[in-house]
Amino acid sequence: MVEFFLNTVKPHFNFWVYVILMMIGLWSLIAKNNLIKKMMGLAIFQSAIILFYVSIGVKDGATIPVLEHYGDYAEKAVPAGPDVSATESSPAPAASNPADAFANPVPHVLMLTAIVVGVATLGVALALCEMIFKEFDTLEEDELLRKIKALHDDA
Amino acid sequence: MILSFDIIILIFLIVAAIISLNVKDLLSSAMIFGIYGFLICLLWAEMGAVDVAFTEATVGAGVSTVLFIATILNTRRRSSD
Amino acid sequence: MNPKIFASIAVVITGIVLLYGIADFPTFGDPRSPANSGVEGGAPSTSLYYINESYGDTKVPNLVTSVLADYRGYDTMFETVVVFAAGIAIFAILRCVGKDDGAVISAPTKNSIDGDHNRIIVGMTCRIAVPVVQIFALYVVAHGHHSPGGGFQGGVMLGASFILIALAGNLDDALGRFSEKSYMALASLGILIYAGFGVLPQVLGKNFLDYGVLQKILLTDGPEMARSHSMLGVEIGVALTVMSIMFAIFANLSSRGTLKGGL
Amino acid sequence: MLEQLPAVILLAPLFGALLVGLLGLRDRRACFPVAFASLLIALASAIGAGMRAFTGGAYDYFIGGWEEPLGIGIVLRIDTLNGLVLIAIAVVAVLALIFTIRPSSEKDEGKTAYFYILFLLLCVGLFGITITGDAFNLFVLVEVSALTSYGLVAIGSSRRCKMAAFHYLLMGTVGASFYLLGVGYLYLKTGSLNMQDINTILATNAVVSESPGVTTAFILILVGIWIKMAFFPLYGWLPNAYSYCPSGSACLLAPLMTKVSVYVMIRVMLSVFGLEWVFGHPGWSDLVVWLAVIAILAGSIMALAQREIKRMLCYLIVAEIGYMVGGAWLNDPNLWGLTGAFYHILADAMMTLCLFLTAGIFFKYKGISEIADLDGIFKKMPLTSIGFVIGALAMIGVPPTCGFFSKFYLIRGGIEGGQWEYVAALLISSLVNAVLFFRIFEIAYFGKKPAEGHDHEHNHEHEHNHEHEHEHEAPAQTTLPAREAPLSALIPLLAAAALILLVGIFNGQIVELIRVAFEIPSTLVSNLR
Repeated sequence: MVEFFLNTVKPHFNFWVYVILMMIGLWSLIAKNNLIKKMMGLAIFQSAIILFYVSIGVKDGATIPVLEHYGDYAEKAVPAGPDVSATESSPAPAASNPADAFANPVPHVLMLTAIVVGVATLGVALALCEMIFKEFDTLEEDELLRKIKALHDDA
Repeated sequence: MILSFDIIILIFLIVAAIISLNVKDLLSSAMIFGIYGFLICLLWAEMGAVDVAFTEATVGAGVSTVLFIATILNTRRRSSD
Repeated sequence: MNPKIFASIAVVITGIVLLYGIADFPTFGDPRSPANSGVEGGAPSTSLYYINESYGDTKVPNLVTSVLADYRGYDTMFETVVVFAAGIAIFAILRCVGKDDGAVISAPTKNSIDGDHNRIIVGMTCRIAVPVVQIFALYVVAHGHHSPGGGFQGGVMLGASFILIALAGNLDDALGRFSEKSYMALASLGILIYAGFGVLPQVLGKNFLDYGVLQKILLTDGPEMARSHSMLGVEIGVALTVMSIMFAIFANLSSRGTLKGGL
Repeated sequence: MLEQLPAVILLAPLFGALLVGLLGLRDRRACFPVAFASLLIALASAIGAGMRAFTGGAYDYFIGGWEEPLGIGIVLRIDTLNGLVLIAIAVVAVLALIFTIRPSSEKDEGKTAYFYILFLLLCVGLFGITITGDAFNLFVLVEVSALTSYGLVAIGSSRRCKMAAFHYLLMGTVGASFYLLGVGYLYLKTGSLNMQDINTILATNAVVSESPGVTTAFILILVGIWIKMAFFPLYGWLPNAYSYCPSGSACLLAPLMTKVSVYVMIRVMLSVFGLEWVFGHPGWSDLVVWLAVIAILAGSIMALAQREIKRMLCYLIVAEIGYMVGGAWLNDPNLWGLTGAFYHILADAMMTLCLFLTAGIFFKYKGISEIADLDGIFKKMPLTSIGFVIGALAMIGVPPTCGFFSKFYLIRGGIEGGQWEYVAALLISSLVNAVLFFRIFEIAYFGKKPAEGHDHEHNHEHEHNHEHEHEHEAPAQTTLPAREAPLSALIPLLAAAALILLVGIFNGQIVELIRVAFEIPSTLVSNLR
């Protein structure tokens, strides 16, 4: 058990947690009865995906992707450009690759977008919840389906 | 990135997620969801994604929670699950 | 079928598929992983390119800002459009002009514990806090080049300051400062600014969002500074849209689309 | 200036939407002209951009001028395939827009402007999805189109459309999230987001292309797109969302949303993973074709059971999606299945537009939503009926229409690929469509048998009107004298009918254009076998 944890889970701990969070979100998305609870499940589901992406970009011992936080790297980096791409293709990369000092910025950029998309979706969903409550006076899915079915039978 | 810090926050995250989904009072649930948002914001900061952390703090923990509360106050506070 | 059983089945299947994919992931935090330094056979790693070259290209030390607003500016423009579309969708769903649905919507009675004294304290605190929040938000927008922050974060904070007014006082106060007409106009204006910075280079004969050519208009020394300044302009556009829409979403949700009373 | 056209396609409706936001809220009469003008510009530039690809081959448009190294910026890629889809989207959008020219609602003034803004932004999203060459950018644009379509479904004031929109939102968000996750897995394994770059890596680097992570990525992306397009087990949201939303929205959503998702699936199979990789996994093709067979049969059978016109058409869409997914996965040596599936995207967009326009006209001007009430409509509305008959014949697959040719190519693919169950399902489904539509023709032409009882019918209509009291578009009185629909409804309908015939007659040229894009992969697949 401990060995399994150390060998399999620990090197990918973030990824395991993302799967767990995502499953919590997906389960409550399907199984919860209250529409607002469903939306919380959806929000957790989306944050799990963000956790996955951000975990991709992490580098051991790296700092945040803002150049000034690394002394005068910004000035040094420009001439060092061609050398870096040369070391990248070699089989044993030099430990002193200056790019290793910064986390990968790409997942961060992508996830900024995803977070904003998430909150936009949440807003639309909550607006729909309010309208559904106004029409049917409940937010429990089973009651809603019953009332809609009654509406259908009337027609 | 500090691995022990990372593991502790992630475990707290799972706990916060489960609690917020299982509290029957939706207002409390929304508040715990806010806690979840701040924990995840802490996690991003710890993983070096400061911009994501900043956005999460304003959007995820701030505005989302306010929107949830606005909706819950306009609908019903109790839920069946 | 019972949704709980169905949910469990769906969750187990998805979980197995996801864990199957995890098995051969690179170790967490490995700087040599494909995402962080590319793989053989493909183009050179974009991540390394951004870290090594973006300061030379744009003179913006915050890599996230330069990638967000310049290299992947097209994404960011549509992200702003997503926010705008969400706002419009919410208005379309909730907004009811002049139709007073008295039966359902009644101005919620104020809590009995929330007496006048508390309102004075909250109101005064708010009065002090809001300008500070707004100044900080503007700083976040403007300083996004050098530190974490940028249009989204600043825009959400500006929106939050108006939400704070609405929460502490009432919605009419906040709407008096930021009316429906002005938030619609500002939201459109924000995207117009962003898309405008994209179209101007087209007029000057380059591709969409190619800020470098704007040095002729912005009178900067070299295309790098033109890119840097254009990014600031773009961030301001994003901030305007996000601010207006965030406040508008709250205003509509809290008053069920009547824009009266509020919480 | 011509090389700027790919960006103009997106920018025209975007600026149109902003202009409607600024002007239309003050004066709703400004909405339609602005929207119409911007969509016409988009149509013209789509044709321009498409023609350039048809004559000169595929080309790239680098946003921001970031060309080197590949993938640092976002690239728009236009080839013959998306040239065709672009033109189809623009044509459908323009025709659907003309149909909305007379909003019958007198109340809720602001909603007209919101409707047009959402309409235009949806077009922006669909155009963007079609031409983007970046896997993550596709997600953002999918969300643009998704959020606007939730708004368009929920904008009606019928009681049930809100719940339908909520389910649509849940399913749509889960689908988009799965897609995003799949792109994340791909990014983790390849370090790239550019479709072309990913394709090169998967083709050249065997270590990456055979890893479980890439397989998982493909499964996640595929499941995400299937949810978006309402493929068989995941179709639950579609019938409610499309049948309870206002007719104006339905005419735009039904022909385009699912078809663009099918296009995305073909794009992912073709340009991201590559056909060689996809069909290199034994068993996948058979599995998906069987799923498609079930989708076709289930969709057809459920369509038979419906009483309402719109719901029947929705289940037919489910069956048509089965055609396209199955066709794309046939894996026949000459790729006739994939060709047929792609041709069917265009054909089905026109057919669905035509039929939903008819359903919209019947509902909007006659207050009819049930098949049984169509009673003698051919005499009352002869021109509408012509459009309806052409759409129905195309759906059945009668020769000069495009429906026949797409089925011809699909069946050819099925026979050459040896997937007989798919051929059988196609034929059964055509038969079911024939039964369905000839039943409607009979009611509409001869009227109902007197034995059915007039009382019952009147009762029915009465209740029916009562139910739709809350609808955004109040249906006209059912007792109106025999009167043809106005020109604003007839023009798009007859244009759609003409397009069905044109796409059918010029099928040879269109198929040639489609196969230009498949040329290289088709040799690879035939070598494999």
